Amino acid sequence: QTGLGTADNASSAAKKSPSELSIGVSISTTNNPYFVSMDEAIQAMAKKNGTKVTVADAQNDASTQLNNVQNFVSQNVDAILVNPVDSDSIVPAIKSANNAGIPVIAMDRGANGGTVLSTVASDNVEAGKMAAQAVAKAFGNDAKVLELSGTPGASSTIDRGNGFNNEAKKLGLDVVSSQSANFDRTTALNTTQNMLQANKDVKAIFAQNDEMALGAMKAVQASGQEIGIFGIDGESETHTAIKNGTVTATVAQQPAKIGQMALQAAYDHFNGKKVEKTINSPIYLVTKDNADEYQW
Amino acid sequence: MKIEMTHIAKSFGSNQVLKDINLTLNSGEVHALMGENGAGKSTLMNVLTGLFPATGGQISIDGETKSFANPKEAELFGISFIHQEMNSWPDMTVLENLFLGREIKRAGGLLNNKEMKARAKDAFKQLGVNIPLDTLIGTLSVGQQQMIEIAKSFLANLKILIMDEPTAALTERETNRLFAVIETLKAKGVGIVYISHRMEEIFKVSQFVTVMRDGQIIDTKPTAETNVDELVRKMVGREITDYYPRKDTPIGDVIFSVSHLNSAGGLFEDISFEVRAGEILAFSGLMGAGRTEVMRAIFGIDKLKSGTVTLNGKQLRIRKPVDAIRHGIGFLTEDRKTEGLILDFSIRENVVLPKKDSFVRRGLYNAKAAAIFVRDLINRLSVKATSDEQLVSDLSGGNQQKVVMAKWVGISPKVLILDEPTRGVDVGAKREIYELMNELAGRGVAIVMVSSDLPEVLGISDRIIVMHEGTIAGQLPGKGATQEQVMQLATLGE
Amino acid sequence: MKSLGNLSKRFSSLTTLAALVILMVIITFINPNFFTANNLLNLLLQVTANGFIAFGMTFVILTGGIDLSVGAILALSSALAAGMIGAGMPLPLAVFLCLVIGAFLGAVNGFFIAYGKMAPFIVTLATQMAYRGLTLVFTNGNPLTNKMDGFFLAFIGQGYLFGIPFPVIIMIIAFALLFVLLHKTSFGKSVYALGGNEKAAYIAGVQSNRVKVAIYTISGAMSALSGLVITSRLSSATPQAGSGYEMFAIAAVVLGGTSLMGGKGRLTGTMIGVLIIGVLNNGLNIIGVSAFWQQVVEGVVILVAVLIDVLRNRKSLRM
Amino acid sequence: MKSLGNLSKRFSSLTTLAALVILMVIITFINPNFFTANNLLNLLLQVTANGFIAFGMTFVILTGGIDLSVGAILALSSALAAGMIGAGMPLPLAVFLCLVIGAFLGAVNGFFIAYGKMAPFIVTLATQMAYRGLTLVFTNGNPLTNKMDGFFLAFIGQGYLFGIPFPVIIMIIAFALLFVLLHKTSFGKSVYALGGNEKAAYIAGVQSNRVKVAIYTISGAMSALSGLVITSRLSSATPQAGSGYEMFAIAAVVLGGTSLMGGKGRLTGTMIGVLIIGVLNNGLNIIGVSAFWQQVVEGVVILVAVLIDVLRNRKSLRM
Ligand SMILES: Nc1ncnc2c1ncn2[C@@H]1O[C@H](COP(=O)(O)OP(=O)(O)OP(=O)(O)O)[C@@H](O)[C@H]1O
Ligand SMILES: Nc1ncnc2c1ncn2[C@@H]1O[C@H](COP(=O)(O)OP(=O)(O)OP(=O)(O)O)[C@@H](O)[C@H]1O
Ligand SMILES: O[C@@H]1[C@H](O)[C@H](O)CO[C@H]1O
Ligand SMILES: [Mg+2]
Ligand SMILES: [Mg+2]
Repeated sequence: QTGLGTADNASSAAKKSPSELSIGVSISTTNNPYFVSMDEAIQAMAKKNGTKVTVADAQNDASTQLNNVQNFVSQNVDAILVNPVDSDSIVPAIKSANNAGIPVIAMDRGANGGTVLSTVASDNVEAGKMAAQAVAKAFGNDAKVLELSGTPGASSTIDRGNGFNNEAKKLGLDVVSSQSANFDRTTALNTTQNMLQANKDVKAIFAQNDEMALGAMKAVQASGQEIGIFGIDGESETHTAIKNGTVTATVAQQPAKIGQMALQAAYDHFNGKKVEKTINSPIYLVTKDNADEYQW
Repeated sequence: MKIEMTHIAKSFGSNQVLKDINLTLNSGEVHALMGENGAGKSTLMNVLTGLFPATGGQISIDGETKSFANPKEAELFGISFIHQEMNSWPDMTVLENLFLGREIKRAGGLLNNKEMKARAKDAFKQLGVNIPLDTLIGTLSVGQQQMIEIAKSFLANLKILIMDEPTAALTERETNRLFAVIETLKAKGVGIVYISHRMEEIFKVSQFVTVMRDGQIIDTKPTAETNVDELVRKMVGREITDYYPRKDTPIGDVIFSVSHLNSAGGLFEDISFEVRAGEILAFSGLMGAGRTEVMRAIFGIDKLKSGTVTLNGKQLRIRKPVDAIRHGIGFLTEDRKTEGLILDFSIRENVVLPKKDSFVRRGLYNAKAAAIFVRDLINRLSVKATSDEQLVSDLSGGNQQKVVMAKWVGISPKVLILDEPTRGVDVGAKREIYELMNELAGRGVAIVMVSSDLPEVLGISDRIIVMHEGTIAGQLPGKGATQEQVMQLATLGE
Repeated sequence: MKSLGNLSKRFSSLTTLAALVILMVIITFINPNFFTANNLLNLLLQVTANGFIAFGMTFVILTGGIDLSVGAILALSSALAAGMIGAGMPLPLAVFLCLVIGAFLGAVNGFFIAYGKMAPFIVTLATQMAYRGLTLVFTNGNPLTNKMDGFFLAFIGQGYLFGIPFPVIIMIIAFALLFVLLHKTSFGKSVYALGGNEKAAYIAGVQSNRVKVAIYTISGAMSALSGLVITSRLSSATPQAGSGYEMFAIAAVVLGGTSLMGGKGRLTGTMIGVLIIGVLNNGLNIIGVSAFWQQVVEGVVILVAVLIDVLRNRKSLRM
Repeated sequence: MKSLGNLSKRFSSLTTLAALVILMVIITFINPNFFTANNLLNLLLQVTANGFIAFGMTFVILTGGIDLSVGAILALSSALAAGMIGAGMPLPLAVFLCLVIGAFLGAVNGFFIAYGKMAPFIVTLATQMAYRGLTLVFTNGNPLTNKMDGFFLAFIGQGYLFGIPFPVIIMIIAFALLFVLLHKTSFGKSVYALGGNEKAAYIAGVQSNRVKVAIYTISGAMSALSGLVITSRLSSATPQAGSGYEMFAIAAVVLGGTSLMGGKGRLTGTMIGVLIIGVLNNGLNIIGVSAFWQQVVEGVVILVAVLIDVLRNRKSLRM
């Protein structure tokens, strides 16, 4: 009967205290500090409250993620926190939890179907947009910019790319070249070097995540040029780099908080409280001025 | 050096291959080892040189008990073994092959190529070999490769030299040169173990002869005190009177002919010949005369530039082996290990291969029928094996040859091309193969046999074609031709 | 008397089977939730994706080849099918064309390998890149979800028949057909012979080029089938689908006792290998081994399973 | 008269060299920025990471083996070194230990392959997973950057000598040493012999097990060296470093004309193969080919380069 309950967020679930809960967590990939931070925050909070959590790593494969979620369903966990590999292909996984009446909470990325109790996310399109605005603000509306995109086909690549490029067009930024560096630092180092060979008078580089921003930073340092670097994520290393002036800014997300808020939502649900359909984890621009404020 | 093997035993699993062997070898003498295929000759020598551990008995050298952990140890001790199957690296040069595992180094560990070249040239000179040292082994003929194997042993510190069928791939000329070398070695005090199925060689080179049968030693005698008939009787356990069985089946019309064949690779030119039903046509010639190449091209393995192949009056278009097989042509290749057999497969799977499609009923392969077919065949050819599911790699060389033979006999060919069909085959088995050839001929099969064994060519063929450097040098009738006539054509009076 | 050859063949599957059973016992011991009908059905469903690919890969490896492009073929054929469905093509036709496309992409591999005489490793590595790239170009990097939930398509991956997930039933049928093809036809004999000794097989009348093209075609079609099931299960075709699947398929085949040198191995072994990998993935999830350690454990289990097999083989040689 | 064998060896490197030159000409034609001293130095610097690994891989492939664990060894040895540096170990010692660790991890592969008689593919696939997992466990999934910018370490990857990037100089030295080892010592001959005919090698007294352990050790050490350069260039060790590098290294070796069957090939060919892949990566960036098409182009170029080589070989066989 909980299945119906979750649909309209009514808190008709049998009441359970956090220490009675067993929760499955499906993470898109733990090969990335961002998600590691999310994972660790959930585990730490669960431990504190005596909640049993099982974490599964989908290794960025949508069908592995479906398998993981179905394993949780067959184990009859009380709730599933899922960080989708992909917002479209997560739908059947969510539906299969729905069928079993297990509430699902989406983290970091939304789901384009099925019924989730709540989505705790920061908006990737918005993040890209924010980065474009930061570039324009620092280097002017007609600055020449390079873009380092993430793994081709990944949803964060698509969303951040769209957010950034649409906004850049609007502002009049000149995105002279866009190449993929697979969200990878070493690749970004080489790719940036190559792009700098081909393009002169570049003012700024936008990297779709911080790992690539840190690789680009090394390439810029080696080239001896003065070029602004913008990332997304808010890794602690980027904070340091921003303080040192080697990276200009990053759009910080709060993976740990996303994880905690998602787990809290599960607690609330089983505590009879109403859970918001979407919980927004704010994103904000980290620059030299506020680099000390928040870290993952 | 004196080697004494006492009570040597060896088994592979439950298969006891050597039983209570006692054998003494001495420096300065040539000791021939004879026996049927699978008698255990190669195994005994492998036990001696440390490739296989013995399961019983002991070896003493100059009075001291000795057992080698591996062939290298034996070699360092002065015992070299020229194996029956070639141990070479086709993609490496002659020089690299000669010195593998015994490279000469300069101070500092780097290779001393100059010294190695000098020594190699020296060894080649003794053997009368003339092959550039940077040729890749894979581009050499089997015979040339065999000479390289022999040269290898010259580079080691040589006290005892074991030769396991060294002449199986050699023609008359190389064989004679090898015998000269054996004489020199003997004079230098080297002891030689000579394994061969060629009777006449045994009497030419050896002082002692030991006969093995079923893993046991039957007798050791001074060669001078025995004769062919006695040796054969001891080997096979019965009397064999005529080594080349009489063939008195009639010869029919021409069924197979080729005309004006030219090789795409320039290996032969303008080859024309015909074969009749029931005829055995032999191809003779020196090493590298192009006999094998002609046959390969006919069978569709190598490319022809021009020429026609006709069977029963119909011109054939053979682009690849399967076309030839479909027309009823079989081809037993010269190199059984790389081209004739799938060594890791069972006898059954090997034999059935060219005929497998004929066991298909309604799309499905009838394994039972295939098994019955294979068992019949290997019984007919008296292949010595535990069952038709034994792996071919575990068979003795001669029995492997019979398996290849079985495979081609199995397709019921109209034309059967045999390239060195008795290479490495014992006297008894040879006779069985000849009888089989006669029987096939009797059924109207046209047989083309390439052979480097002259007595065999003279003994069983109806007609002889002699090749010289890629062309046909002449023809001789099978009966009545002499070795001299054949050799004269083969060398064209060189 | 039964021959040694056959006995040893059976034993070979037996050790791997033993490894599978032991693994299942250990996992059940740690968490009994593993051994429930529900989870076991789940498990079977989950292994289908790798199963299809591994069956095809078995043919390829038996000839001494390798196919690194399976994951990319899976993605490209699924994406093209999804595109056709999105464009309004009837589902059954699109599903059929998906398999045809997979077979064709495999045949392209086979063509280069057979007629170009190129090493399978490098050909399929190159086509892996090319096919994956084409998938991205075609999808523009986006998952395709338009009109992907018609009943026919959904049933392929999500349906049940007599309580058994439909993909499992397809897998059983595919296994049976391929088993017959490999072990009961003349084509199967050619596959083994090619892997055993290509030259000897060729001279004995095996049409090596055609057989090669055929096996890579099978591998491609099986990859497409795997893609269909995944696409149906996910109701969407993602451009990254199947990345890295080649390694799991190869691991399953090798765990199943098939030699990478070709000529030796069985399809039943592959099925067991697929199950071992499936049990590992499913079981480690259920036990709740952390993601980092999971990779370590999987690596070690694969190593141990192969090692046991090698040791057993060596012992049997000594007998 | 020069022998055919030697001539053909030289030609083999020549066709690949031709492919490299043609590629460079085409790219320069499209964007002249490619052919500047600055970019060519860049290019050389960028190929070093793959270069080291591919040199080691050449030895492995020459014996008929394969090493899929190189990327994971790279990551694990770098991470452990970074950990030691973070814990205050003097840089030169940590750098040295990094190479020792890489060699050790490679030796573990070699041990299983030689003494366990296991297939290199499966052993190194399993250790790839295990080593990568251990890296993640050790780093907890985070890059290590603490105290990573000491001059000694920085110089390895970022330094210049006579205007040439220091990693390029290390690469040249490594190439020279390995070249001598492979072509001028009896160890090198053993490597070829093992790949060409293992049984014959045994009879000739080649200690195959030791040679195998040695070559995987070399491969491991070269991977660690590659890791050092990367770590130094980035001033940090990331747990994902080196993922997928095995495929680039293998592709370079095969492009360079070394046979995956073992026994045939040269280190100079590998260098050219490494350059081809480097030119592709660098050049396609500079031309500005989109990420999606880039993979397609790389796949096609690799295919064509190998095809040309095969065609040339076939012709030379017919001569
Ligand atoms: N590795 C092995 N495993 C099992 N059986 C073997 C093995 N090697 C040889 N045998 C068996 O040992 C017996 C003796 O073989 P061996 O090679 O010594 O014979 P041979 O006298 O040299 O014969 P041939 O004249 O044909 O060369 C044969 O029955 C053979 O099947
Ligand atoms: N092991 C081999 N040894 C020598 N040549 C071979 C070998 N394998 C294949 N070939 C070559 O490949 C071809 C045989 O391939 P296959 O029998 O499969 O068909 P095909 O003649 O190439 O073409 P089709 O598929 O139209 O029949 C021959 O041209 C032959 O030269
Ligand atoms: O948000 C995450 C991180 O930015 C990561 O770096 C790449 O994947 C994205 O989805
Ligand atoms: Mg013998
Ligand atoms: Mg010949």
